[in-house]
This record gives sequence, C-alpha cells and structure tokens, in this order.
Amino acid sequence: MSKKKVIIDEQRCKGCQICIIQCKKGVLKLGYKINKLGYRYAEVDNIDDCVACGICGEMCPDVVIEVWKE
Amino acid sequence: MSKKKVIIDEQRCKGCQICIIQCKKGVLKLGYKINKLGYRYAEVDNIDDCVACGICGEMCPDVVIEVWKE
Amino acid sequence: MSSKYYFDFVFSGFGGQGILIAGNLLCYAAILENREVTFFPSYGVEMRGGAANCYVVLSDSQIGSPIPSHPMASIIMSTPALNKFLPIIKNNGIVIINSDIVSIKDLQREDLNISLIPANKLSSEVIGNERLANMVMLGYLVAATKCVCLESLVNSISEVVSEKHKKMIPLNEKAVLAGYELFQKNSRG
Amino acid sequence: MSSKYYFDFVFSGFGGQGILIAGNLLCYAAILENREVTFFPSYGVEMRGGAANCYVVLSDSQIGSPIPSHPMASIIMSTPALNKFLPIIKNNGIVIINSDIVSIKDLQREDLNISLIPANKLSSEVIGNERLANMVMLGYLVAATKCVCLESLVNSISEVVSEKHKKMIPLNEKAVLAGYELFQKNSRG
Amino acid sequence: MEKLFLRGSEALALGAIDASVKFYAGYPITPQNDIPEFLSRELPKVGGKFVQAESEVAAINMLLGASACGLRVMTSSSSPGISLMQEGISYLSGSELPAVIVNVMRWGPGLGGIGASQGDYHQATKGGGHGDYFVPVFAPYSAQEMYDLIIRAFDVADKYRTPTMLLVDVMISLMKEKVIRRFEKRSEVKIKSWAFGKVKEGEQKIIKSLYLKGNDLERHNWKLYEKYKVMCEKEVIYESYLCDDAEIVLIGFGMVARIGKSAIDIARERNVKAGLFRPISLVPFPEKELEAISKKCKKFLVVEMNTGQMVHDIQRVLGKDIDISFYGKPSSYAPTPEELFYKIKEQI
Amino acid sequence: MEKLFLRGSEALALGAIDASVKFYAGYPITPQNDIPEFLSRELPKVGGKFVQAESEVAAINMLLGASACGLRVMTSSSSPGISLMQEGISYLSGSELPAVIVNVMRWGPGLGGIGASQGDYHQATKGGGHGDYFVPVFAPYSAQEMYDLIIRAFDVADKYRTPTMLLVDVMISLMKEKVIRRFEKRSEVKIKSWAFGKVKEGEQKIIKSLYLKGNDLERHNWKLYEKYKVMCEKEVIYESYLCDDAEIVLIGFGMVARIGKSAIDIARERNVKAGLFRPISLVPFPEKELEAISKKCKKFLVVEMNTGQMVHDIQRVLGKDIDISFYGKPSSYAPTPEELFYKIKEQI
Amino acid sequence: MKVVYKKPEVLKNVNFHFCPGCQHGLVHKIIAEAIDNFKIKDKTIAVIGVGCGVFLYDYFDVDSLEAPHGRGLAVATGVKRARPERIVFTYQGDGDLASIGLAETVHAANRGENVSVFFVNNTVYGMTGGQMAPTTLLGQITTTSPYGREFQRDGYPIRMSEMLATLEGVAFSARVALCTPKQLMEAKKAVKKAFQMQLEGLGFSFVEILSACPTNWNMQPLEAIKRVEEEMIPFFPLGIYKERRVSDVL
Amino acid sequence: MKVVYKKPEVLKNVNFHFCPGCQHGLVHKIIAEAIDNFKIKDKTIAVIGVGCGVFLYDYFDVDSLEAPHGRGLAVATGVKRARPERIVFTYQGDGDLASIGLAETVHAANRGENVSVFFVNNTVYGMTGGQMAPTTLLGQITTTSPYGREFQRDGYPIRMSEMLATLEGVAFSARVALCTPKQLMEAKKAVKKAFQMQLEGLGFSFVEILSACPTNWNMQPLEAIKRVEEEMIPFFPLGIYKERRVSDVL
Ligand SMILES: Cc1ncc(C[n+]2csc(CCOP(=O)(O)OP(=O)(O)O)c2C)c(N)n1
Ligand SMILES: Cc1ncc(C[n+]2csc(CCOP(=O)(O)OP(=O)(O)O)c2C)c(N)n1
Ligand code: SF4
Ligand code: SF4
Ligand code: SF4
Ligand code: SF4
Ligand code: SF4
Ligand code: SF4
Ligand SMILES: [Mg+2]
Ligand SMILES: [Mg+2]
Repeated sequence: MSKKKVIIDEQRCKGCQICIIQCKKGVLKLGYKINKLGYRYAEVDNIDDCVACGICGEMCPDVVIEVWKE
Repeated sequence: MSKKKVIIDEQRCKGCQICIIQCKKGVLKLGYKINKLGYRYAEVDNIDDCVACGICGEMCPDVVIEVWKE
Repeated sequence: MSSKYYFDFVFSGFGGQGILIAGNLLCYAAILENREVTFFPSYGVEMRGGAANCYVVLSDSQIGSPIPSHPMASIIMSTPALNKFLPIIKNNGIVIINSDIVSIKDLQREDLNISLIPANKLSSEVIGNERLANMVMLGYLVAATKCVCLESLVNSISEVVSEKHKKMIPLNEKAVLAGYELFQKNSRG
Repeated sequence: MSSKYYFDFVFSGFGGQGILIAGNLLCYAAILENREVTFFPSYGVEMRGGAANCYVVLSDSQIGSPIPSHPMASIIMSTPALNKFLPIIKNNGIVIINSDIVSIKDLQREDLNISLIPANKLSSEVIGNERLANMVMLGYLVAATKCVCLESLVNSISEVVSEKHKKMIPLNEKAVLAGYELFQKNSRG
Repeated sequence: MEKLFLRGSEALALGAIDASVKFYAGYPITPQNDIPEFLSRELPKVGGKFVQAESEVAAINMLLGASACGLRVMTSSSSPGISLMQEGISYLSGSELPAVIVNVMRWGPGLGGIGASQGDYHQATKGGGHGDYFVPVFAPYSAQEMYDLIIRAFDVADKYRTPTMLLVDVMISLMKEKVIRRFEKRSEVKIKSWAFGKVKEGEQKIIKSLYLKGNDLERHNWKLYEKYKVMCEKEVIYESYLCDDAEIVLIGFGMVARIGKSAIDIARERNVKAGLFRPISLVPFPEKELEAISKKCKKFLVVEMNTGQMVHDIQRVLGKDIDISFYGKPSSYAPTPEELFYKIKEQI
Repeated sequence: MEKLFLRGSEALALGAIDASVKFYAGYPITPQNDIPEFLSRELPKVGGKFVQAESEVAAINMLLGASACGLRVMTSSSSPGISLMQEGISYLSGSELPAVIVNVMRWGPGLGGIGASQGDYHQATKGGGHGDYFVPVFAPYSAQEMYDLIIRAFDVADKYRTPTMLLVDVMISLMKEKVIRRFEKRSEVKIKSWAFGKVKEGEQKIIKSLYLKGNDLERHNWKLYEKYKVMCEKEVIYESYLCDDAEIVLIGFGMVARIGKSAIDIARERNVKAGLFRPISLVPFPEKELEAISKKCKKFLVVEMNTGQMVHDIQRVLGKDIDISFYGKPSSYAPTPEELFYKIKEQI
Repeated sequence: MKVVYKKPEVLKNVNFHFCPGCQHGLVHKIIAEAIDNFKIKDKTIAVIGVGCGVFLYDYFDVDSLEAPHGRGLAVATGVKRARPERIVFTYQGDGDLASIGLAETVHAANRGENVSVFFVNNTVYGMTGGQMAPTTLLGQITTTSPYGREFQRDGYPIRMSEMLATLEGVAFSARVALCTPKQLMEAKKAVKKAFQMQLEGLGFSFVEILSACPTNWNMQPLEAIKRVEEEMIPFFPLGIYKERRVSDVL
Repeated sequence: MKVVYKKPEVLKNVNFHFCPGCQHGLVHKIIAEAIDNFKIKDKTIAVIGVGCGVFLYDYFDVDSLEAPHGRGLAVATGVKRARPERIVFTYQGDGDLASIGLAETVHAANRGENVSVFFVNNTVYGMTGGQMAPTTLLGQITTTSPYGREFQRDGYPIRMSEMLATLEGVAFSARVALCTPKQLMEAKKAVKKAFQMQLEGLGFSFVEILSACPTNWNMQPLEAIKRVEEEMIPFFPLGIYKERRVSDVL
C-alpha cells in the first residue's frame, strides 16, 4: 500500500519540529533518541497517512528530508 | 528726488552680473575698472530709476550690496 | 607557583551543565578567603550548544597565566571533555568525573587520582532533579582538594545566585553538601 | 651644478597670461637639444584666478631639485610676482619684466641684469593683440641666456600648440622672434 | 572601596563609568561586544548617552562631535573595526580632541579569526592613520588594569587633548578576576574651556584640522610632536620583574607578559636567572627604562603573539650590541608558561 | 621607444596602462585627481573599466572583487582616503589578492593641507591596517620612476599575490620631465590560475581571509611572513650616490632624495665628502645595503618631510654606534639643496 | 520510485552550521534551487557578507568570495564589471547590508549593477550575538537595546525593499518570508526572478527574506517562526515593490 | 533712511572665497538670515563638511566644527546628543552628503536626529576640480566622465530629497533653488522651516539647494544660473517632499 517514502537524515536533524508542524497529515513526530549533534530528531510516525506532498522536505531549514513516491 | 541708495562694495564685487540681470529697472551696469580682486565690478548707473525693491541685494551671491530708502 | 597556597583547575563539559557557574562559585569562595583568583572561560566562534569549559586558578599571590598547562584538578562532565583534558592533568592530579554522563573506556593514566561520581543521580536524590549535578561535583572537588573550606563555598552561593532565583539557594547548598559528604564517606570507607 | 650646461628659471605672473605655456615651450626646446629638463608648476588650494608660476631647470645631466632656490633667470609678468621672486634671483641673474603690466618702483637689486620689455605693446605690434606677450618675453629670455637656440624654440612651438590651434603657430613664431630680436637690438644698441 | 569579581571587559566598562564617560558610540564586533552591552545598560543610569552607530566609521565621527562638546567619550571595537576608524583617529589627533578607543584585538589580517592575537601593535603604535601624530597606547594585563588604565587613558586624553588607545588582549578581556573599584567616588571631570559649552561663550570656537595659511600646519605638526615628547617624559609606565640580577630578560606586553611572569617563576624555581620587562605604555615606549636594564643584562627574548612587531621597537632602542631573540606566536593558542620557560632556556 | 614630456602623475597613469591595468576604482581627492582623470579617458580605449566609487572604502573593495577575477587592478588616493582603505588593504593581504594602491601624500593629520609632505611613511610601511602583514612600498623620485615603478608594482603584486603601494610625493606627481615609454609593447600578463575565470574551472575556488579551523590561521600568518622574507631577499631597490668615500651620508626618500642629490653636488663642489642613500623600496627596506655603507661611514643625516618616521627604521638598522641625526620638515615648503647642504655641514 | 523532494544539486553534502530552526538554511536552499533551475552553477560567483551566512562557500559548490563586512556590493561591483559574463549574487544580513554597508548597497543599486542580492532580515545581528540591527522592531529587546528599541534614541526600523524600489537602477525589489509553504513558493519565485533579471541584463535585483533567529530572539524555533508571522510581516509587508520588464528598457 | 537690504548680522565682514557667481554665497546668506531671525547665534553649532563650503567658519560667527569628508551627520549626531540644547546644522555638498557620506546621512535621518541639514547640490565635486558627483546629470561631462555620464556605467543621478522623505525619522524635506527672487523667497522659507523644526524638536530637517558651480561647469555665471533653471530643475523638481507638523507627533 505505502507507495511513499519520507527519509529523514537523523544525524543531521536538529529537532526544530518545523516539518512536524507543517505536515498537515500528522505523519511526523519528534523522537526521544539523541543524535550525535546532541538533538532529539524527527521521525516518521505513520507513513500510511503521508500523501507525499513534499512539504516537510520543502520546509526543513536544514534540508535533511527527502520525499519519494511511486 | 532720489530717496534711495544702492551701495555696492566695489572691492568685493566679483562682477558676476547677477544683480545687473535681476534689476528689472536697469539701474546697474558692469563698469570697466578692475578692483583689487581683479574683477570688473558692478556700478549704479542710474539711481533715479531705482525703486528700492532690494532684489539686487537679495540676489548678490557675495552679499556685497546694501539698499536703503527714505 | 612558588607560593604556599596555589591551586589550578579545569572544569569541562557541555554548555548548559553549569560548568561556568561551578567555576565562578569556586572563585567566589576563594575570594571570601582573601585569595587571588582567575577565572577563564572557553570561547570560540561556535560556542552555542557546544563544549563549555573554564580554568580556575587560586593563589595567595598574584597569578601569572590564567590558563594552567597542567591543571592539578578537574571536573569532567562530558566524554569529549574527558578525551580533551585527561592527557594534560598534572601528575598525580585529581579528576572528578560525572559517571552518569561520561562513557569511560580506558582511562590510560595510572598516576591520576580519579573519582567517578554519579552526580546526576545524587542531584536527583537530594533536590528532585538532575540540574544541580554540577554542584554535587563541585562539593566533591572542594572536599577532595580542600582548596577552600566548605563554609566559604556555601557562602559564595548567594553571591552567584541572582536575587530572582533566591529560592534556589538552599537547593544549591544541599547539592554541594551532598558532593562534599560523598567524598568524606568515600575516603572514610 | 657641476655640469657644463645648466640653467634654471622661474616664470611668474597671473593665471591666464600663458606663464605655464612659456615654461613648457622652453622645456620642449631643450628636449629637442637632448637636454634633461624639469618643469614644476605652482600649486595650492587657491589656484583659480590667482598667481601662476613655474620653475624650469635645464641641464646636461640628471637634475636634482626641480625648484631652484636662486634661479639664474626669470620672466616676471605681474607686480606680486616681482615682489615675490626678485629677492631670490641669483646674483647677477637675468630678470625680464613685462613693463606694460608690472609697476616698478624700487628694484632694490643692483647686481641684477634687468630688462624692462613692453611685451604687450610688442605683441600687439606683431600679431595685432596682446595675447602673446608671454612669447615675446620668452624670445627675449632665450636670446639673453642662450639656453637653447632659436631654431629649437621655434620648432618646439608645434609640439605645444595643439592640432586644433595650428593656425596659431605662425603667430607664436612671430611673437617669439620679436622678443628675440629686441634683445639683439638692445645689446647691439 | 568595593572589591568585585569581574571579567576584564566589565572592569574596563565600569572603569569608564567611574571615569565619567558620558558618551559611547560603537558598532558590534566580536570579541568586544560585552563592552557596548554593559554600557548600553549602564550609561543611561548615569546620564550618559549610548549610541549604536551604523558603522565604525560613523562611531569614531560621533565621538569627534561629542568630544568637541567637552564630554568624555569612548568607543570600543576590534581589529577590522579599528582599521575603519583610522581616518577618524587621524582627525581627532589633528583637531586635538580627546577620546578613548579600545581595541580588543582579534586575529588578522582581513576577517582572520576571533582568536587571541597581538597583531595590531604596529597599527596602534605607528599610527594606522595618515600624517604625523602619536596616539598614547596602554596595554593592560589584568582585570584590575583594565579598570585602572581606562581611567588613566581618559585622564591622558584630556591632559594632552589626544585620542588615546587601550590595546587589549582578548584573553584579558574574557578573564574574570578580583577588581578593586578605586575610583567609584571620583569627582566630576573639569570643564574644558576649549570645547563647545551649553551656549557660545565669548569668541567663536572653531575646531578643525585644516591649516592652509603659510606655515601654520608645520607649526601645528611640531606642536603635536612636542606633546608627544612631553608624554615620553611623563606618561611612560612599565613593569620590571626580577630584572636586577637577570641574565636574560623576557619582553612582552599584555597577555604574553602575564604568562611570561609564570615562566619567570618557573625559571627562578629552577635557578635560571630570568626577568621580565613589560611595557605598559606602548606609546610612549619605555625606552630609557629598557636601556637601563640593558646596561646589565645583554640577552633579551621578545615574545609576541604575532610575527614580530614590537621587536622592531626593541631593536631600535637596544641597538646591535644586545642579543635580542624573538619568539612569535601568531596563534590563538597563547604560549604556555612552560613553553616560554623552554624558550628562555634555549637562549642561555 | 617613445620619449615623452609628462607630469609625474601622467607618467604613472601611462605606466599603469602599459602594465595592462584593466580595472581602476577610486574616489576624487586632491592632489591626485589627474590620475583618475587620465584613466577615465584612457582605460575604456584599452578595454579596461573605470569606476568612480562612492567612497574610498567602496573603491578598495571593488578592487578586491575585480582582483579576485584575475584582472590587474589599481586605485589611487591621498592620505585621508588611504586611511579609509586600511581595512580593505588588510583584507587584500589576508586574501592574497594583488592590487596596486597609489598614495599621493598630502599633509596630515586630519584634513591637514594639500601641501607636500611625507607624513604617511609609518602608515604605508608598518601596515595601517590590522593584523600581521607587510605591503611592498615603492617611492619614486622622478617622472621616469613613476612610470617604471608602477609597472614594477604590478609585477610584484602579482608575483607575491599582495597589495602593493606607491608612496608618492606630491611634487613628483606635479613635476614634468622626460619619460621613456619603455614598456609600451608589453605582452599581456599571465592568466592567474587561482582567480575566477570566465567560468568555474575544475574545483570550486574560494577566496577568503577567514581561517577558523585549528591552527590554519597561524600557518597562514607565517605564510604571509615568509612571502615578506622572500621579498626582503629579492625585491629591495635603492640608490646610493657618492657613498663610497663619504664622511656623511644623507638618507631620504622620494622628493627629499631628489633635492638631497643637489645638496650632495653642492657639497662635493665645496669638497665636503657627502653621499646620498635613497631607499626606493621602503618595504622591503634596504637593510643590508645600508648596513654595508655604515661599515665605512659613521655619520648619517636623515631628512624627511615629517617629524621623524623613517628615521626609526634607520636607527633600528644601524644601531647605536652610528651617529644618526635627523632633520624633519613637516612643511609644504620642501627643503632647498642649500638648506640640506648647511645641515650636512653642521654635522661635520 | 520518483523523487518528490530532494536537496538541490549545487548544495554540497554537508551539515549547515546554523542553529536549530534558523531560516538561513531555507534561504540557502531556495537560492540553490534557482541555480539548479537555470543551470548556472559554473557561471555563478557568490559574494558573501560577514554574518551568520559567512560560510556559504562550505555549502554551495560555486566560486565564492568573502567580502569585508558590509562591502558585499562594492565587491560584487568589482566582480561583475571584471566578469560580466558570470552570474554574481551577494548574500547579506541586515547588519551587513543595511547598516555598515548602506552606502555601498544604495550606490550599487543606483548604478543598476547587474547583480542579484539576497538580503536576510532577521532583525538582529545574529553572528555577533544579538545586538540591535537597523531592522530591529520598535520595542524589541536586544543586547544593545536592553530597554527595547526606541524611535527617539535608536531610530526607526529601516525598510530596505521599499527604499531601494525608489531608485532608478533597481530592476526588481521584493520582500518574502518562509513561514508557510505558500510563502516559500513566493520566495522561490522571487529568487528565480532575481536571477532571471540578471540573466537578461535588466539591472539590480533585490530580494529581502524575513528570517527567524531563534537563538538571539531567545525563542524556540516554532515560536520564532510565529514571531516572523505576527510581528515582522505586519511591519515589513511582503510583496513585489518593483519589477522592471524587458519592454521597459527597450 | 531705512535699510531695505543688508548683510545678515551673523555673517562676518569678510570676503567669501567663492568663485564669481557661485551660489554657495547665497546659501550662506540665507542660512545666516535664518539664524538672525531666530536669534540663535549663540546657540548654534555649525558642522561643516569638506567641500567648497569648508571655510564656513571664516564667514559665520558661530561655533564651528569641521567634519571629515562625508561624516557631517555622524559628527552632528555626536554634537546634538552631547548638547541637545544647542541648535546644530550641517553644511554639505553633494559629494559629501550623497556619495561618501550616504550611510551616515540616511542613518541620521532614519534615527530622526534633531538637526538641520543644508545640502548644496551643484552636480559636481566643486572643491576637487569638477569630478562626477552622484547628482551629476546624465550626459553631463565632468573630469571623470569625459564622455558624459552614462546610466549603465555611472548610475543614475540620485534624488536625495525624495529618498529621505520616505524615512520615518525625517520631519522636513524640501528642494529649493536660488535663480530668481521668487525661488530665493521659497528657499528662505524652507531654511527657516528647517530651523523651526529643530527648535520644536520634531526631528531631522533637510533642505536641498540647487546651486551653480560656474567654474567646474566651464560657464559664465549667468549661463550657469540658466543651466540650473533649464537642466537641473526639470530633473530635480523643487518643492516640499515631507513636512511633519507638531500635531503629527502629539
Ligand atoms: C568591520 C567589521 N565590523 C564588525 C564586524 C562584526 N560582525 C560580524 S557579522 C556582523 C553582523 C551580523 O549581522 P547580520 O549582518 O544581520 O547577519 P546575521 O548574522 O544576522 O545573519 C558583525 C557586526 C566585522 N566582521 N567587521
Ligand atoms: C576621505 C576624503 N576623500 C576625499 C576628499 C577630497 N574631497 C574634498 S571635498 C570633496 C568633494 C567636494 O564636492 P561636494 O561635496 O559636492 O562639495 P562642493 O565642493 O561641490 O560644494 C572631496 C572628494 C577628502 N577630503 N577626504
Ligand atoms: S510528504 Fe507531506 S504528508 Fe508526507 S510527511 Fe511530508 S508533509 Fe507529511
Ligand atoms: S524540519 Fe528538518 S531539522 Fe527540523 S525537525 Fe524536521 S527534519 Fe529535523
Ligand atoms: S533696489 Fe531694485 S530697482 Fe534698485 S537697483 Fe536694486 S534691483 Fe534695481
Ligand atoms: S551680484 Fe554682487 S558680485 Fe555679482 S556683480 Fe552684482 S554686486 Fe557684483
Ligand atoms: S544566531 Fe541566529 S541567524 Fe545565526 S545561525 Fe543561529 S539562529 Fe541563525
Ligand atoms: S568651484 Fe564651484 S562650488 Fe566651488 S567655489 Fe567655485 S563655483 Fe563655487
Ligand atoms: Mg541579521
Ligand atoms: Mg558639489
């Protein structure tokens, strides 16, 4: 079913949560783990709801998200 | 009859002729003598025509004219 | 260095752990005892969120360099800090490590007097959260080095804590004491 | 100064009298004779309409200072110029004064070789107006000092006069010659 | 007298307040921002004016205006900003207007880095601006001296009607130490009769640096030079530490001298007869004092955090019979006391 | 080779054209306006760009941009304008960008006057800007040298990738002399592989002066210093006139040396054994050459049209055993040959 | 699978040094996309002002030149005149472009230098730690306006896009923001337009980008973005203030 | 007898150094009249920019301060903040105020510094011998635009009165000329208004005066004045561009 892919580069995410707030489908969430930069990072919570609109990728100020679809 | 006085400081006049052109009554003219600055200077030609309007004094960029009347 | 009374320290960890506050506090305590002091903070372009460290020198006469090449004692609150500073500590120096944060593999210095302190845990125990781990470490250090007396250290707290956070003073005292007592227990035990 | 061939001059007058052109011309003439030359104009904040003067040095070897302290010869075209430069002319120097312009009271230098030249008048006579009084003066100077030969001086005119004013060349030649001949007449007479 | 625990920069800013500074203009630049930050907070409380200028060029010229009105004025900046002020400093000198300029040096040339450096010695002491003039320059090496010397700088500036500079090592500016606030209750500074008062008094006052008539400017230049000569007699300050019996004397200013002192202590512990000479006033340079030492000691080691600037002055003062070696460290890593001790040992 | 009769300033501007200058930016200031006036007319004819900048600060930064593109670039100004360029000059040095800067000195400090002066020796030679760097400086004393040395300045600037300065006496700039146009048919300058070409070639090129990582900046500073050391070996130029048997040597640069030569001639005529030493490159300073002379001659008279600047370098180089006297004339009235001769006689 | 969103080509594969939520990153990215779009990577020269954007050369694979603080447009003038065939842009903060560099900015604009300018307005001096900028809002507390910016003492926040639009030499002047996808799309269009203008030789093109500086505003990233929307945009209205068309210059 | 016209009191009894027909003299005179009018001779401090007006202190009997070229408004800021009770004016040429000093000018205006500015626009650098100024007209030949000013290369003549009028801090901005008695009367009014604004504490007041420079235009005085009327005024329209009223700030 899931024909979309949202790839977040965990080691580069700075946990600003902009992608999370911008995803109107609630696909993303802030995880609890800490990356090597010292930040909690964004994770895909629930890819099924994703419509591959690409907005998360567009809005990420650190340009660490890729969005793919079939 | 002449109740007006136009006093031009000859030694300071630079002969630019602005007063001459501005006097609509043709009262002033450029003389032939040379002052110590090395310029031919403006002179009162014909005070009777003067209406003591003060314009020559106002327009002289070197502020070397005084105008008086009764 | 020719003076009778002379101590130098490096405190190091992450920004936000209160490294600089601990350094300041120690300076104030020494000032209360009429010592000469210098406090030198780390600095650089990229300070935010990065490493924080400071050098403290206490002496009874004018201090030359504020940056000891080989500090006599150290508080270490992060793994990078351990890697950076362990090699330069003076022979037989004192190193106090927050073992709740620092991952310790191979310390490689046999000569040092190293104490591993669960400072976060201790902080939680006495004040209910981990925020004063720095104070615990400082209490331990003062006990271990006797560079200032406990009373001065406690008195210095009110110098550093601003009016606004006055209610934090007793908590800070508790944390310092906890560290101080831990050392005494350790050395007794 | 140790060279066989050496001359220095000051030319002075009002702006607009062609003082600088005369200086330049003399330099060109000397260059045609393969001499070293320097030409140094007056300058200052208030140049417009004010005094103009220039120093010219001619030599057969490299020239040191372009500003002779005591010029050997001089062309004087205004009263202020006379007052300023007469005192500094070298002993027994040559001074050529345009007597049509300069008011001469007391020259106060007995040693000098002074010529009073009615240059304006001469200019009017040979070219119909007073504008080339400077050339008359220059012709006289060259005759009096023999610093360059007449031919070079005449040839230099075409170097200085621009293409546009080419038709002025013969007039300039005439004026120069008039001055030159006046000297010869004077010295003969 | 209040005893405080302050960063060097805070001590300096507080000293300025105690010196009755009444006007500050400056432009942000690392690593001296805590000075304007302190003064933007504190100056209004004492009736002073703080202006964040649009640039360093504007800042130094705002000082020129406020100084002409008789106020005690100051600015602070760091190397590139100081370069931009050179025209203004030359004008202040030429117009004989007092002002205090603080340079917390960064590491050049160009944008360089913000690390510790002493790369601006030449600029500060030889006049980075055009024309003949000297700016008195002081180099503090402790928080206490940051406080004391800025006050002295204001006094010297007023006394000689000249811009005056504090040349500060960034490490001195960052370091916290005890500071005795000696001059908290200083009486107000004297009214300057040459300055513009609240109204025009008597004759028209003209403050300018343009001299066109005759030899006025030559006279003016010699006047500035004479002021400098008087400073050379009266304003020299220096520190000499264990030089009396020294076989080698280390020379450094600011942070280097501070570290050098520790190096001398190490040396003495190991029975190496080393001493330290520290110019505190870089202009006027303590020439006679240094010469006096060279009567006894024939070996000198000059250390600077640059590729060699003050060493030129020392060569000039000491001449060729003296053995002068140079250790340069144009590096944000200050030399350590041990490092300097080894350099000392190498020389003897 | 064309033989011309030119003002110094024209000779300089023509030299720049013959050196293939392709970009000029500058801001008007007396007494150097004839240089931009010449170039605004002539540069477009040879495919060069002339920009009248909004200020000297803008001008020097326009040079920075155009130099990064590999063009030969220059500016000219006079003392206060040069002060405003100090930040930019420091950046050019730090970024290793060639550029030629002409300073036709006026008479400072401040607005000062437009009279002849040599008041900017310190600024030019000690780096008016911040940080460790040296700018090669040449001081012409004839129209021919204005032509020759500007060409040399462009070559040196390119060779060492450094800003380079011509320090010009206003009298040299105004004086007309014969000039041989030696380099009219010069072949085009070499393409600079480090510069931005018509498109990006290979690797990205980054031109900057900011070095933050580790000790990069220290290395960079030493690299700049090493370039300076090479210049000291290879780029020194000077003139020595009748020094061999001299009992006293007059030292001066630019106009002073020119007049000094006449003074020496007077002296020799009167059997006074005087010589002249003239540094042509002020940076690098002809240290060894001067020292060599001091092996024989023990008396020196330094003459400057300022209150004493180059004399510091001479004291440094010659040391204390040498008798160095100074005659300063910070005056738009240049000393006369006779005056200098009397000064010489006073000393012997 | 097909890519929906991906990092632009011209950006290198390295971390930005920016603080979390700092919008400098987004500005970088939309400039990078425009360069990709016009395929001008090898023609472009970046002139970088001193400010938090100073490391742009670490991120963009284009020839780059560091300008002294404030002098970006003087430097860019030198570059563009020397290499008219190359595409030149400056990247400058509000302190850089509107305070110390104001004369260079206005004069380059007035000369109609054919370069593109990206102006990051975050109402503070970011790099130096949050001092008052020429664009700091009235009442805003910064480290050098500890009692809040006050008109009488500190002046009025300066509106560059409007001011420059009044100059003859300016071909394009626009203000954009990056808080919402819609704003982002407008911003992208403006940035492209700026390059387009330069490619067509129409003159000076200027894009002001309102940007969050969470660190110096002492805010969390999301709060900071809210501040851009609620406080900055009302004072600095978005929109195109000037747009020259080819036909205007024919 | 009664005097109809006489030199203002504050002017000293010395010759101006200006060239014949130079309108700097007229500008001096109308400023002097305004000082007489408000009886503020002893309160006034003149800050003088470098240009042909630099000797103003030789003519005006007021306390005077020479500013480095272009920095008049930074200097005036220092003066006015130090001595708010005094009346401060700057006297600046177009090179001084609009070229090298542009940043200082715009920022002082933007801060609303309570000073009066008299800006003499003669489309050239007078003092230095007639180089191109920021206000030089298109096509105008100067010593550094020997082929005539060209927009593409040299930029567009800058209109300061209009530009400054857009800034919040500016209380008054006007352009006047001095070619006819009527223009002179308007100019006098504007100059008085500028001082009035300052006396009332309304902020930055600015008067641009179009002025003839016969010498550097290579014209006779009368020709030069004709050029002001025929060439300058059409490009630099006379009028009041901004006027704040007391009620605006209440
Ligand atoms: C001449 C000079 N003055 C000051 C500085 C210090 N400085 C570096 S960046 C900067 C301003 C940064 O603010 P801005 O331009 O708004 O950029 P931001 O960091 O906010 O993006 C300043 C003042 C400098 N490098 N050079
Ligand atoms: C820093 C600096 N650059 C240049 C100059 C030279 N300079 C003196 S006055 C002037 C410009 C004069 O033009 P303007 O301001 O229009 O006044 P005007 O003489 O036309 O009235 C210039 C460039 C200077 N004195 N200082
Ligand atoms: S692509 Fe769109 S829907 Fe999918 S996670 Fe991103 S923002 Fe949400
Ligand atoms: S927007 Fe980017 S940096 Fe921010 S949380 Fe999402 S992935 Fe991380
Ligand atoms: S007062 Fe009027 S009428 Fe009389 S001379 Fe003057 S301008 Fe002419
Ligand atoms: S206007 Fe004045 S200066 Fe000109 S001619 Fe008349 S009196 Fe003389
Ligand atoms: S300080 Fe501000 S502008 Fe700079 S990187 Fe951090 S958030 Fe961005
Ligand atoms: S040069 Fe022009 S502006 Fe200067 S005094 Fe002469 S006419 Fe007036
Ligand atoms: Mg900013
Ligand atoms: Mg003008």
